[in-house]
Amino acid sequence: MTEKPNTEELGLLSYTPDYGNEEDRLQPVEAPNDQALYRVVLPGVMQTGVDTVIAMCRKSSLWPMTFGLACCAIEMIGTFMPNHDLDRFGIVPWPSPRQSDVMIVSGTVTKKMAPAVKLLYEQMPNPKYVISMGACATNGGPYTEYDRVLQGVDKIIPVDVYVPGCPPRPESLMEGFIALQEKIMEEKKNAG
Amino acid sequence: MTTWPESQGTSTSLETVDMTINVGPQHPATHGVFRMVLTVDGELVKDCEPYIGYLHRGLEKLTENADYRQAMGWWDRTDYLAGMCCEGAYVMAVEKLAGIEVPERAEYIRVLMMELSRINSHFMFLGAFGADVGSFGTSFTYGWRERERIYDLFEEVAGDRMFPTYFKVGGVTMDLPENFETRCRDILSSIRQGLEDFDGLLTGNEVFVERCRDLNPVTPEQAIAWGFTGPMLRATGLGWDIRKAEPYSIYERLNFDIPTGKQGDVFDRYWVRLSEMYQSARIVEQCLDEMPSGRVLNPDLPKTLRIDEGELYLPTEGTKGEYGVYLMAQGGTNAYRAKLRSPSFSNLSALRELVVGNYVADAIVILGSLDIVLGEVDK
Amino acid sequence: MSFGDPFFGISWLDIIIRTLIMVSAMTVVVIYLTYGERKVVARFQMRLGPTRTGPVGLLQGVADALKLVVKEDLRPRNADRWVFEFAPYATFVPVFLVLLTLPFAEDWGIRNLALGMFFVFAVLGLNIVGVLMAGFGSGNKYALLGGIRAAAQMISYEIPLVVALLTVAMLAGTLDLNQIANLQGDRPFILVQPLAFVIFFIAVLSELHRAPFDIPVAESEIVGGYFVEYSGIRWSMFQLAEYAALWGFSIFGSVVFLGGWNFPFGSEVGVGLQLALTLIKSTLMIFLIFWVRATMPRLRMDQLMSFCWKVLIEISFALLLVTGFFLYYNWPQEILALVNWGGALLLLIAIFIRTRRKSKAGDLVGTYKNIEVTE
Amino acid sequence: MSTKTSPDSGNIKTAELIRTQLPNIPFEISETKTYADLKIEPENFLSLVDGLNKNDALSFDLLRNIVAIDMGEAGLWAKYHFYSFVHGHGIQVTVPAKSTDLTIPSITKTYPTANWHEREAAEMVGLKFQGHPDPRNLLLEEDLDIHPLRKAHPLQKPEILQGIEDGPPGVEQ
Repeated sequence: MTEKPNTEELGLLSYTPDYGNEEDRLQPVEAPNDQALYRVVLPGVMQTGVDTVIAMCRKSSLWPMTFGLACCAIEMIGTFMPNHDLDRFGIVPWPSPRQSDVMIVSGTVTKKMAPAVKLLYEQMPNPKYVISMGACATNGGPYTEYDRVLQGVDKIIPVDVYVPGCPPRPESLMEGFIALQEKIMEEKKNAG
Repeated sequence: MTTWPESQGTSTSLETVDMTINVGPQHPATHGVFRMVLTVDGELVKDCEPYIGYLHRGLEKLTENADYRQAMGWWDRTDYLAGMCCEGAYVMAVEKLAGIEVPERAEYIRVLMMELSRINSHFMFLGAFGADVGSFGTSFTYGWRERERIYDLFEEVAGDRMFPTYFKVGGVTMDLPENFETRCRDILSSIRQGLEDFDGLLTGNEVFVERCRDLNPVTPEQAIAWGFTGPMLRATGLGWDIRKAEPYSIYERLNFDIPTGKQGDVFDRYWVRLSEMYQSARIVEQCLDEMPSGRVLNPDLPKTLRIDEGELYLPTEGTKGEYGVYLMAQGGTNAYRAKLRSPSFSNLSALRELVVGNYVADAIVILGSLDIVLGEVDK
Repeated sequence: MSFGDPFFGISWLDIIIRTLIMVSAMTVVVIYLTYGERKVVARFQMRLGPTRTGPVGLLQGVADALKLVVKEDLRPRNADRWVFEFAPYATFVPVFLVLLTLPFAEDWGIRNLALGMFFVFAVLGLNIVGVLMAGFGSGNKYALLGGIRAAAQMISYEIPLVVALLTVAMLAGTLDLNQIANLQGDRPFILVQPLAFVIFFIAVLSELHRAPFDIPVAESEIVGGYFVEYSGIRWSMFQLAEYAALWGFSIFGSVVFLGGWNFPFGSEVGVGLQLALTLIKSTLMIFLIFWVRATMPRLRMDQLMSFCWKVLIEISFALLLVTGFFLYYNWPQEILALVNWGGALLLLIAIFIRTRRKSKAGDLVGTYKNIEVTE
Repeated sequence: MSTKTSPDSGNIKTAELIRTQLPNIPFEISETKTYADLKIEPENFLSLVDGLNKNDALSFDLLRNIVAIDMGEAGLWAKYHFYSFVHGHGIQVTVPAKSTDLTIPSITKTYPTANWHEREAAEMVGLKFQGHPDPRNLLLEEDLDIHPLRKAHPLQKPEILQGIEDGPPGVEQ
């Protein structure tokens, strides 16, 4: 077998995530707040009209990323299925973080998983929202006493909506989505 | 600009570089947080390095610092597709350790609930496996139609859908509702209807058979050496099931047979799980017919459960394989040491031997056919 | 007919107006195709599909499009800048050119070319360039794999597509799409050449990366394929190209095989009915594509290649040969139809038998110290 | 089918059968609630495992489970559970590691499934398995050197937020 050149120095082919040591793995990530292009270009008076239209479009086509961690992921999948169809709200799960707007953190975030969660949050394009589903994602839930578990995902990424329950029923996740839609409608100015 | 490796010297052979693909913790086909790094030459997988531990939530450490009965909340969240199977295993282990008797009716109710959650978990497998092979969610929705009905039944009986904590040390928390018998029978008929749909959708499908038949056959010797148990072992032709080999609870009185595959390839694993569901439905029917009346909870339960010296290892037949509970008591109300023998942990440990030499698309299908649950693998 | 008077030999106004009509028609159709697909696939999965945005969810496509337009536009660090940014337009332009030459009614196409079908073949090849640019440009290994898979698949499936359409062109005697539609007054070519239609349909499915052949876009294996790194408006350009190609191919298929606007009522009928006829037939074909997508799992890369090179190409060349014989000795076309129906049946039976064959791995039952553990 | 034992009946018979089959290996037999238990020193643990696996009358071919226990002052113990498909009987083997070097010989050669079990036992309790192919951490991060299942390892205090005046979550005061 020919001796393979080391794939490290080929930038394109090798990708080793530099997670760094313990402390900066768990550094929180701030929510970005740069402005959308239309808000910069359009004069002030027209912005409110365009804002409402854009906010209504964002509200009715929220694309979550299929990001299931633990038991809450099964209830999240259950919410997309026939009995409680989230597709009615225009919410269709999308595999890649690049094309999704909402990240549903459904399950226990352990300290080993924290850098991956942060990486995915940074990969999402800008107007992005986070739903922290279940007690584990909100404050560690039943596993909060074990020291390898992160006590809540809001320690590393900013969270918009907290859905209580362990696991929350599909109806309460839908209520979480409706609360997120109302939040989008309210703060349509700085949605960016 | 990215620099391509200029060819060294005059080697006429095409210089290829093995690419490492990181099938990362977040991937639609990894059923949760499991990461494997595939070293790929074109489409062929050269080497596979699985990484687990992204959902290590310290089940054993927490069980050591909580009362016997409190710890059940963590135990049924290990295999979160079949909550009642894990509850049953843990509760039976504690009762055998403490020497507590369980009334007849509670035994029948327990077996009935465990078999229903086995069907529930296998429906999730069929859904997820169909999506891995590529049928874009149609298999998911077919599987979920029955899952929701079984969840409604659990909710009616015990109040919660996934983790009802319906079992208790010494029996079952409350008796069945009156109309349970009729509702359970029509759910069984809808389950059988759902299984026919899956037979039509996947088993007869040309593309599905083309993708799964003859994909990494496993001999019984290999399976045993790698520690496979459950449907993975039965697919290789060795019909070993703990409900028959080391019967616990009332499984001796029930007659059901064990489906076994022929080659241990991915199609046999799928087929064994599909036909196991018919057997579980048969068991549920027998339990309904022979259900004795009487008390559901052992009357003289101690106020605080203290178990003096003793240890035990109780193997039970979980949905993915041998779900064993090891408990050691040194007096006091907390278990001194508790260990879960998780079937997905052992089935997953052989992933490198199963995957190397196949295509990338097949690596995902093989991982799907293992039917792993990360809550159980990482404990 | 043309809109403005020619100016320097080219009627600029005419060209601009025609392309504007086509662009607006295409965006409206693409938006309602995405909505239609979600509704149809949802009905197959016993779900409702979008119902909240607009009266029956009709504005769902509009909401998706507007949201994507305003999304932040990311470019990964180690992506190749220009290749990454021009890939979506490179995939969109060939598809738009195909749409320009399709006749919707009597001579109602945007520009009816004498060599209409030949132009479509030529333009199809460009599509691969855009896909490869996306795959290699975005510096992501999933996209790299997706790009390579897409290139191999599209190139190899173009051969049976072209040959199957050649047999129809031989029957019609011309390459002009309008003429082909005219000739199908009494019986559409699908009755004469069903095998060609089967090959055409399979090849179209793989040209569009849909259903059993959606390997470059396999979200369960390589997440998202070649457009995994795109977001916002660039990604919606890819979707626009994909659904426009879907619409274009279904109209092309209905014109060539199902008789387009001509079949049941001939060509004297008013333009409105002809237009409706073409659109109904193309929606039928689109529904078939959605149906196959909802039920069929995905083929593996080597199975896809072996199916094309070992099965489809042989059959299409045999069909070409047989049609040549029939036309040269001008034997009656009914026998040609019979031969075709026989060939199509044979193909389906062969696929059925393949799935029932005994597996090669042999039986391992009872080989473990020949014990049978369960009594 | 010779000694068909279900967990709660006749497990002592298996221990006597092993005693007769492997006379020259010193181990003490004791009883647990489900399986018989053989206590053996790490030195002759490998010979016992070979005996269990190769001997036809025993043929324990499935290694089910490895439990690592921090017994406080009695040091670190490892308990193995074996099962035989042919005869249908199971056994538990206890190996107390020496408190000096805390090592137990690794049995991944005869039982490949022991690879991950030993790695997990090693990182959880701090046992060292001699001759293990790649002794990295399995469930914890690679660079961590803590043993969570030691009795001394502390738990994490749950964070109680009384009310809004405590400020938004995640931001330490």
